[in-house]
Amino acid sequence: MSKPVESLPEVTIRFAGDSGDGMQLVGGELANTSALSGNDIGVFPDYPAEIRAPMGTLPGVSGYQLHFSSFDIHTPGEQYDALIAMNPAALKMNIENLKANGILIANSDAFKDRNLQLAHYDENPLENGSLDKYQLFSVNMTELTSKALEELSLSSKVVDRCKNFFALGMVFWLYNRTMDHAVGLIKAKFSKRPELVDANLLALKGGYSYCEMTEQFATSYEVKPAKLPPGKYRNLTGNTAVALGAIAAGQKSGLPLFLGSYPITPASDILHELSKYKHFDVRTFQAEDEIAAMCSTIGAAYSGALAFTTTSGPGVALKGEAIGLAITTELPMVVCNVQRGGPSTGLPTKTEQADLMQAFYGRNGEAPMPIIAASRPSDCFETIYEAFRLAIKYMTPVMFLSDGYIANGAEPWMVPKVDNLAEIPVAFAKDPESYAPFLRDEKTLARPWAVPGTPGLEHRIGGLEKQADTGNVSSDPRNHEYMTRMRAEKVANIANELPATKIDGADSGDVLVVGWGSTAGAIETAVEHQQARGKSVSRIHIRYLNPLPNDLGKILGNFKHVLVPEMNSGQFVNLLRAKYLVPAIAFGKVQGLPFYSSELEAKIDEILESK
Amino acid sequence: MSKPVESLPEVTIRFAGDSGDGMQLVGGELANTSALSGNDIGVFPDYPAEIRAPMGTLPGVSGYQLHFSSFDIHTPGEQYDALIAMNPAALKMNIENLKANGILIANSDAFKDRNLQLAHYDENPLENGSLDKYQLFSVNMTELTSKALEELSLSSKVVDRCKNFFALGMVFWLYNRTMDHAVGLIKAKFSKRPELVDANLLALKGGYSYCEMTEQFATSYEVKPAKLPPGKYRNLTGNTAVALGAIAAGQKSGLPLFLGSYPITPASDILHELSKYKHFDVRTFQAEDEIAAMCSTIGAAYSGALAFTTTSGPGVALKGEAIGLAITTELPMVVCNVQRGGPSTGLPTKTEQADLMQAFYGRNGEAPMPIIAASRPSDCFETIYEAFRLAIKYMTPVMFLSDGYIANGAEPWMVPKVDNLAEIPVAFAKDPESYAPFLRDEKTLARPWAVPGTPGLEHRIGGLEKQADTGNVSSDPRNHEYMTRMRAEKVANIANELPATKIDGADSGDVLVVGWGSTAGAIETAVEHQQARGKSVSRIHIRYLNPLPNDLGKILGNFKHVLVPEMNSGQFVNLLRAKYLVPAIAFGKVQGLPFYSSELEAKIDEILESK
Amino acid sequence: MSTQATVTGSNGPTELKLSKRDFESDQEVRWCPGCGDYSILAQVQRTLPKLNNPKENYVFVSGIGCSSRFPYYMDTYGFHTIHGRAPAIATGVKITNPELSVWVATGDGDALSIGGNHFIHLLRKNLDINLILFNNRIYGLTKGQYSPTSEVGKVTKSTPFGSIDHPFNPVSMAVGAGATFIARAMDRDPAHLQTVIQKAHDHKGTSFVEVFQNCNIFNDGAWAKYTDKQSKPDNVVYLEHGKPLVFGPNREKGIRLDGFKPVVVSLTNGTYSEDDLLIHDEAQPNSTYAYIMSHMMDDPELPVPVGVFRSVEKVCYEDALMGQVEAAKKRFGKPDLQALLESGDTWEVK
Amino acid sequence: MSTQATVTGSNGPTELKLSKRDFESDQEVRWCPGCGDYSILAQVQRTLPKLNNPKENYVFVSGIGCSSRFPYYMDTYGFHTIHGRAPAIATGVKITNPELSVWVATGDGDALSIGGNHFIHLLRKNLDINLILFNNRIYGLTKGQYSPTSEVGKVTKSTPFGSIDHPFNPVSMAVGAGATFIARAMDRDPAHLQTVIQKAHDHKGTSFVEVFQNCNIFNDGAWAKYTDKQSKPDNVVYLEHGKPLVFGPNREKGIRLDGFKPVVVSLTNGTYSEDDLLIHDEAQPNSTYAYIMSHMMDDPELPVPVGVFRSVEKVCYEDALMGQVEAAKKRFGKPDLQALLESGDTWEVK
Ligand SMILES: Cc1ncc(C[n+]2csc(CCOP(=O)(O)OP(=O)(O)O)c2C)c(N)n1
Ligand SMILES: Cc1ncc(C[n+]2csc(CCOP(=O)(O)OP(=O)(O)O)c2C)c(N)n1
Ligand code: SF4
Ligand code: SF4
Ligand SMILES: [Mg+2]
Ligand SMILES: [Mg+2]
Repeated sequence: MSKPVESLPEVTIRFAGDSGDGMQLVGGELANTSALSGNDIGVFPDYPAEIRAPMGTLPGVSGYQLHFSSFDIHTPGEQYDALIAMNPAALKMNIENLKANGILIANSDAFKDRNLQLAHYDENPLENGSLDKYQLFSVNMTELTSKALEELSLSSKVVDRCKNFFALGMVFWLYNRTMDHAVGLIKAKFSKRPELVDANLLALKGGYSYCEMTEQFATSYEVKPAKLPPGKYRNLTGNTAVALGAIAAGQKSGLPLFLGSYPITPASDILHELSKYKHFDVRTFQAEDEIAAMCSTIGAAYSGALAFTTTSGPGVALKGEAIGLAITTELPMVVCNVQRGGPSTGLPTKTEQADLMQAFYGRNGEAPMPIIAASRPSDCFETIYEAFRLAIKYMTPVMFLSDGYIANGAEPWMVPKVDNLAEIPVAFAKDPESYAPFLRDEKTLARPWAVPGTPGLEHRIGGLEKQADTGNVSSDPRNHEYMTRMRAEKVANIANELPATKIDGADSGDVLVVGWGSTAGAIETAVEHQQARGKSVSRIHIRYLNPLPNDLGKILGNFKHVLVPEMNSGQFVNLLRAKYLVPAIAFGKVQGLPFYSSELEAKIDEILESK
Repeated sequence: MSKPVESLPEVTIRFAGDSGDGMQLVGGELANTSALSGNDIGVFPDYPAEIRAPMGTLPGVSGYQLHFSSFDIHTPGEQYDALIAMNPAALKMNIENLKANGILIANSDAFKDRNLQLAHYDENPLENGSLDKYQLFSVNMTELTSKALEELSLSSKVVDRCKNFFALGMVFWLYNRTMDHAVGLIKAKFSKRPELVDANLLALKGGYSYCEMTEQFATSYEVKPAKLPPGKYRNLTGNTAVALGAIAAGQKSGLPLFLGSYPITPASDILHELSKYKHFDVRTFQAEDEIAAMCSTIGAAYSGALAFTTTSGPGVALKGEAIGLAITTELPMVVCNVQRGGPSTGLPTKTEQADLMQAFYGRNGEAPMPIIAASRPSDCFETIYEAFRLAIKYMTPVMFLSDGYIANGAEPWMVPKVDNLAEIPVAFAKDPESYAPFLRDEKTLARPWAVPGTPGLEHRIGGLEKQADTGNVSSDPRNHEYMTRMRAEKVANIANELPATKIDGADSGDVLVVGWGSTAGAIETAVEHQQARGKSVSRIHIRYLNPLPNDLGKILGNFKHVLVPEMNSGQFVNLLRAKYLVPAIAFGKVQGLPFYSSELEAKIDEILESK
Repeated sequence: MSTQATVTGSNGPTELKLSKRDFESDQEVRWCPGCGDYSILAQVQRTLPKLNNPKENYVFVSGIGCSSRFPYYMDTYGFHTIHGRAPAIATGVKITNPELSVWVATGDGDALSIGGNHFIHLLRKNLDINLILFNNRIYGLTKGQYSPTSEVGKVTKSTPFGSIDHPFNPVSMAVGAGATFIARAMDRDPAHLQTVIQKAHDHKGTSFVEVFQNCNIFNDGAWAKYTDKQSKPDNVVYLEHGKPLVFGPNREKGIRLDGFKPVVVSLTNGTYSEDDLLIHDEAQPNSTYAYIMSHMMDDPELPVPVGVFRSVEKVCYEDALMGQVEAAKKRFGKPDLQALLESGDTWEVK
Repeated sequence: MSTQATVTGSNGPTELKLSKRDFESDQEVRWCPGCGDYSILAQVQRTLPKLNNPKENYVFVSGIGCSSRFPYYMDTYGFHTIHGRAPAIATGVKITNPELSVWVATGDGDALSIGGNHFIHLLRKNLDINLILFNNRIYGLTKGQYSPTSEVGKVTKSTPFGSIDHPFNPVSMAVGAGATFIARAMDRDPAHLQTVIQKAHDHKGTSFVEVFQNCNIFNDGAWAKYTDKQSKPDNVVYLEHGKPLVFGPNREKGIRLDGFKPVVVSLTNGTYSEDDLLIHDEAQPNSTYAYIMSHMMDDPELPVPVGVFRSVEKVCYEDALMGQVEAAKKRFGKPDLQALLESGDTWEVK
C-alpha cells in the first residue's frame, strides 16, 4: 500500500506529554535525524520547573518543538503543523498554537477520567467534536505499544515507558524519515539493559508499521534537504557550543581552562559538558556557591588560567561584588550568564533577556566591563570564543550573555577549522626591569599579566584604589579619577577594533529593527517577510553591547523609526536613547517565551502605519 | 591687652594632623560650639582608611573641616581661611587649599627630621620662606602644652595627647568662642580618668591664654549668629539623622523597628546609634554578612516589623539577589546605602555617588523599586522617614541613598514637632473573607500585609512567579507579563503623589542645573552665585529618583542647557537623556571628594560661554 | 519551641482538635512519585496537630531545592525564599515575633553548600527555630549534581569521573558550631521521624534534624543500607535517652565506649550484657559526647545512630534580645520620641 | 605544602639563602602601634626563609580587615581581595598552579562571620593551603564591633548593652568541618608561633592556624590571661606531639583524660606523675581527640591548649583533580581540538 508523498518546504512539529513521557528524548531524536537528512532545523525544548511534576497535570507538561526545513531558517517555528499530545494536559497546554487543519495525534488511551479532570476537561475533547478544525488522529498508543511488545513479557510499567518511541515511529512514517539514527540511539542509550533496547526498537517500528498498515493517514510528507553552505555539520545546543568554544579558547591560548561554577538552571549543562574534557586540561570546580565560583575564577585568572564562570541571573546577582574586584584588579576572565525569567527565582526554566542592565550595572561603583551576547545556539561558540579573546587582550573580565532559549535550543553548526579560529596570544610578563603591575600597554591600555611563580615579579594587588603604574594603594583624589577613567577608556577602546555593523536591508529607510541576543532569529524572519512585502525595513544585530560599535549612531540616524524588540520591559532601548538621543521604540515581551516573528511583523506594521 | 575684633560673615577652618592627634574630636567640638553660638555650620570630616596609619605619614593625615557663618550656608566650605597643621604631613596634604594670606598655625615642634622626611620635605617649610604667602604662625605647641601641664606630672605620652586641646584653645581665642561647651565635653568624655580632665582643661586654657598673652595674633575675629528660622536646633550628622528618622517612623507606625545589618564604613554608625534605643522597641541584629542582614530584614518585614537594613556599596552588591526576592514578594522595607568610593573596596572612607545605577539595576530580572536620596545631613531624617512611609503604603522595598559626605558631615537641624510628622498608617489584613495574598489595592496597587499569627490568613509566598491575586506559583506566560507590569506600575504610580518640583530661579532660561543627593549644597551655592551675577541659571534638586517626578520632562524642556553634576562618571544624566531625550550634559567628579561650588560655577560659565 | 501560651481565644489548648488534614494546603504536591519528601511532609503534618499550637502560629521557611517546595504544601504561613538563605529569613521572622513556631525546610545543597554560613550561625545564635535538613546526598532540583554530603567517588552530572570532595558530616558540623539540639531520622521510619519532629519542636533553641531522604530519581538507594529491612538492623542504632545502645536483628549487639572510641560488642557471647553498654545521654552538657556519636557515621565498622544526639539548654537569641528591650524599657522608661529628637546639645533660635 | 621541587635554577634548595629582609615589601606597615599583627608578620617573615622555597612561589591572599592588609607587607605575590572570600580565591590560585605555596591571612570577622562558608568548605576540600586566622575577637578595621568569637556580654559599638551571641570555638568548628591540620599560637609567643607556622607549611592539606592576636585599640587584653607572664603558666598548656600535657608555673600540673573529659591533676601530691598524663597525639586518626582538645577552651577550669591539635593525611583536592586530568590524558590521548569539534553525529553538506 504505497501512499502519496507530498513535498513541503518546512514543517513545525511539537511533541507534548508528561515530564515522564520522554518527549525531550524523542523530539531531540527527530531533530537529529532531520539535521542528518540535511534539513536546517531550529528547536525549542520547553519543560516544567519540577523534576517530575505530578502526572497528568497542566504544570507537568513537557514540550519539545522542532522546525525543519529545506531552506535557511532562524527560529523553532511558531504555529505547528503537527502536534503530538500524549495526554489531555498536553493537549490543553498546546492546542492553541496548532495551525487550523493541522495534524493532531493524540494518545486516546490517556484521555480517561482522572487525566481529563487533571487537565480541567469536562468532556473528552477527542470525542465531543471540539477539535473539528484539526485533522485529529486518536490513536490508542498505550495499547498498541503493549501489543507490539507482547512477546517480551515486560512489566506494564516498562511497556508504558516505550510509547514515546511508538509516537516517534508514527512521526517518522508521516515525514518519511529513516529510522537508522534512532535505532542507533536506542542501542546506545539502553546498552546496559538489553531488554529495553528490544522494547524500544519494537515500539519504534510498531509506530511506523502502524501507519504503514492502517488507513490512518492519507498522505505522508517529505521535507527536502536545505541548501546550507558546504562543510561538515553537526547539531549543537547553545550550552554545548559554549563549552566547546571555551575549550577551543583554552587550546588556542595554550592555557589550562578553569571553570568555577555552581549549578543553576539553565546554565548547569555547560558545567556538565566541560567536566567531561579533563584531557583538554579543563579543570572544573563545583564551588560551594556562586560567590566562591566567581572568586575561584578570579584566583585562577590571577595565576594564569583561562578563567571562566557560568551561571544564570540570580547567580550573577551574587557575583556582583566579586566582579567588581575582577574589574578593578583588571584580570582576564569570562562571566557567562544564561539568562532565565526573573526577577528573583522567577521562571527558572523559561527564557528572558532581563539581565542586560545587571550586566552593565550590577555592582557598586564605576565598574565597566565588556558585554557580548550570542544570537543563536551555534553562535554561542564564536561569541564565547571572542569573549575570551577580548578578556585576555584587554586584561578585563567580560560578560557573555546567552539565555534559556538558545542554551537549550539546537541547530546545525558548520564545524569550523581550528586553524581558522582567531589567535589568542598570551604574553605573560617576565622581565623584572620593565615590569610594574599597573603600567598600561599604550594601545590597549591593558596592564601586564604577571603570574605567581615568575621570579622577580612579586607584587601585590587588591580591591582598594591603586596608584597608576605601581598599583600601590592610593587614596589620592586625582589618581582615583585617573584610574576610573583608564578603566572606562580601556573598555571603550574596544570599539575601535569592532567590525562594521552589517545592515540587513537598505542603510536608510522607514524602520530599523535593532536586536541583540536570542531575538535575532525571530527578527531576521520578520524583517525578511517585511522586505519580501516590499516594505522599507532593515535590521541590525548588536553582538557587542559594551562598548557599542562606533558606527551605530550614524546608522540609527538614517531611519525614520528605530524599533528595539527585547524579551524584557525595555533595557537596551534605553541605552540607545541615552547615548544617541534617538527616539527608539521599545517593544518588550516578558512571558518567558521567545518572540514569534508574527508578533514582530505586526509591530512593524503598526509603526509603518503610524507614520 | 585687648586686641581688635574683626567681624566676618563666614569662616572656613581646617584641622589636620595624624590620625592619633584627635583632630576629629576638637574639630567636632568647634562645630558644636559654633552651632550653639547660633552660626549655621557645615562640616567635612576626612580621615584615612587605616585605624591608625603610621605616625607622621601622608596617608595617615586626618582632617576636619568646618564652615561657620552668619548666614545660611550649604557646604563645609572650600578654601580655608585658617589651617591648623599639627605636623609636616598635615601641612603637605592640606596647604593647597589654604587661601592666599590665610592663617596657618603649625605645631613647630613636629617639624623635625623624621617627620619632614615622612612628608617628603627636603627642608623645613616653616623656615625656608616657602609659606610666605600665608600668615604663618609657628607655635611650639608640644612644648607649650607640656609646660601648661607641668604641675600634673603626667607621662610625656599623655601630655602629648593633649596638644589638640591646646590648638583648640588657640582657635577659640582667634574666633572669640566661649569655652563653656568644650569644658563640659572634656569633663564628660574623660569622667573616668580625672587626671585627663585636668590635663585637657589646662591644655585648652593654655592655648587660649597663650594667644591672649602673646603678640602672636594682631586681631581676633567673630562670626555673628546666622538668621535661621526660629525653633529648637541641634547639630546632627547624616548617619544620626538616619537613625532618628527610622526610630521616628517606628514610633509613628506603631511597629517595632528591626535593623538587620553588617558593619561597613561609612554606614556602621547607623547600626551603632540604633542599637542604643532598645526602649523604643528597636531590635538590632548584627548579621553574619550582608546577605543575612538583608534576608533577616525580609523575614522581619514578612512578619510585620518596620524593616530596615543599612550598608554601603559592596554590601548592596551582596544583597542584590535578596532584594529581588523582597521586590517580587512585595514586602515593605528600606535598604539604606551610604555610598563610598568604588569600585570594589575602592576608597572606603571617601565619598561618591556611583551606586545609583546599582540601585536601579543591581539584581536579576525586571525588578524595579523606589529610590530616594538625601541631600544633606539633616535632610537624612526627613528622607529616610519618607522612605519608610512609601515602603508601607506601597508594600515595596525602597532604596535610600546617602553618602560618606553627608553621613559624616553635620549641620544644625531644626528639631521637628513629632505631631507634624506625616502619618504612617499600617493596616494589617485580618479578614479571611476578603483576603488573597496578591489581591491589589485599586489605587496604590499594593498587596495586603498579612502577618503570621493572624488566624485564617495562612498563605504561601515565594520567589517564583506568582499568579495574580492568589499568589500561587504560576508559569503562565501572560500572567508573568501581567505581574511584571503590575510590579512596575506600582512603583511608577508613586509619581502621582509627589510634590511639584521646586525650581530655584526662573522656570526657563539658559542653564538648568539638576542635582540629586549630596551635591545639593555645592550646587545651591554655585547657582546662587551665578544668579547674583545676573546669569540665567536655575536649579532643581531631585529627591525621588525612581519614579521621577511627573513635571520633570516639562521643566527640562524649558532650558537651553541642562547640566547634571554627579560624583560619578555620569549616571543620573543618562536616565534623563533616555527618558526625556534631552541633551543633558554630564559633569562628573570621581575623586572621593564632594564638589566645590567653584568647580560648578566654572562649568556653568563654560556652558554659558559656549552658546 | 515550647511556647504553648500562643493559643488564642478562650478554649484551652486541648480544644484545638486539629488533624493532619488541617495542615494540608490546596496545592498539588509536585515531587516525583516515590520521593522521600512525601514521607517527611506527611510526618510533619501528622505531628503538628499534636502540638496544641493553632495553625496560624506556624511559619515554614525554605530555600530552593526540591525539598524547599515544602512550605507550599503546608496549610500554615509559608515562605519559599532563595537558595541557602532560609535560616537568615527565619531569624528575622523569629526576632520580630518570638511567639511564632518557626520551621526551616532545607536540602543538603541548600543548607550545607550555598547556605553553610547561615546554617552554622543559626546554630551558634540558638534562636528557637526548627530546621529539617532533607539530606539526599544530591542536588535534586537541578537534576543531579553531587552535594557536600555526597560520598567521594560519586559519579554525577558534574563529576563524570567521580567526585573528589570529602563530604561534610552534618551532625559533626552542627556539634562544632555549638548546636543545642541535634537529631537524625529517616524518611522510611515514619513513626520515629514523628517522634523526632515532636522533640525538635519541644526543644527551646535551634533544633537541627537531619533526615535521610531518598531521591529515587538522581540518587536512588543512597540510604538503602540504613533503611532496607534486611540491612538496617545491623547498620542502625536508635539513640534513646537513658537507654543503652543496642542494635542488631535480635538486639544482640551493643556499643561500649573505649575511652573516646565507640566499639561494638556482642551481647551473646557472655562477656557483656546491656548493663555494660554506653547509656545514651542526650542532655550531656559536654558536647564531646555528641561529637563521638556523630563520628560513628564515619566509621564503617559502626552502626549509624539515629534519634536525638544532643538536647541541652542555652539562652535563645530572641529571648536575650527581648530581655534587653525589656530592661531598656524599665531603665529608660516610656519612649518619648519628641524628647529623643531634642536630646543632646540643643539651642533655640527665636 | 611540602613541595620543595619548586626550586628553579641549578642551585640546590639550601642555596636560596633568603633572609627576613627578603620577605619585607617596600610598603609602610600601617597597623596601630602595639598591634599584635606586627608580631605575626615578623614571625612569618622569619619562618619563610627557612623553608627553601623561592620567593616567587609564595602567594598571600587575604580578605578585608586590619589583618587582611598582611599581603601588602610581604615581598611575595599578594592579593588583598574582598571581605570573607580569600579561601575561595586561594582555591582558584592553587588549582591553577598546585606548585605554589598559597597562604590565606584572615580575621575572625573575615573568616568566621562573612566568610564562614568558604572557611568550612576549604577545610572540607583540603586543598594544600595555609590559613592563618588573626583572632582578636573584634572587628578592628570597622572600629570595634563584636565578632563571632567575642564573648557573651561584650560591650562594643554595636552592642552597647552587651553582645548576646554565643561565640564560635574556631578549633571545634574546624574539627567539625573535617580539617586535617589545626593549630593555635599567640602573637606574644614568637618562637612558638614560628614553629607552628613552619608546621602548617610542612603539612600537606589545608592548615588552619588560629593566632590569639591583641587589638590594643578596640579589644585590648582580650587574651591577656593567656599571654601575660603571670597568668599564662596556669592558663596555657603547650601541646607537643608524643609528650604529656604538663603546665603550671613549675610544670606542676597535668591533664588526664577521664573517659572523654580532660581533668587537671596535680603532679606534686604524689598521686600522679607525668607518666600518667595524656600523651598528646596530633596524628590521632580519630578526630574526636582533637575535638576534646578544642573543647578545653570552653571550660574555665582547664588551661587552653596551644600548638598543633591535629595533623593527619588526607587526599588534597588539587591532587585528586590533577590526578583525574592526568588519568583522562592517559585514557583519551593527546587532546585533538578539531576531532572534538567534529565529534558526535556529523554530516557533510557538499
Ligand atoms: C542562587 C542560586 N544558585 C543556584 C540555584 C540552583 N539550585 C536550585 S536548588 C539547588 C540545589 C538543590 O539541592 P538540595 O539543596 O540538596 O535540594 P534537593 O533538590 O536535593 O532537595 C541549586 C543548585 C538557585 N536556585 N539559586
Ligand atoms: C562586603 C563587605 N562588608 C563589610 C565590610 C566592612 N568590613 C571590613 S573589615 C570588617 C571586619 C573586620 O574584622 P576582622 O575580620 O576580625 O579583621 P580585623 O580588622 O579585626 O583584623 C568589616 C565588617 C567590607 N569591607 N566588605
Ligand atoms: S528529583 Fe529526587 S528529591 Fe527531587 S522530587 Fe524527584 S525524587 Fe524527590
Ligand atoms: S585596630 Fe586593632 S587590629 Fe586593627 S591595626 Fe589597630 S590594633 Fe591592630
Ligand atoms: Mg539534596
Ligand atoms: Mg578581628
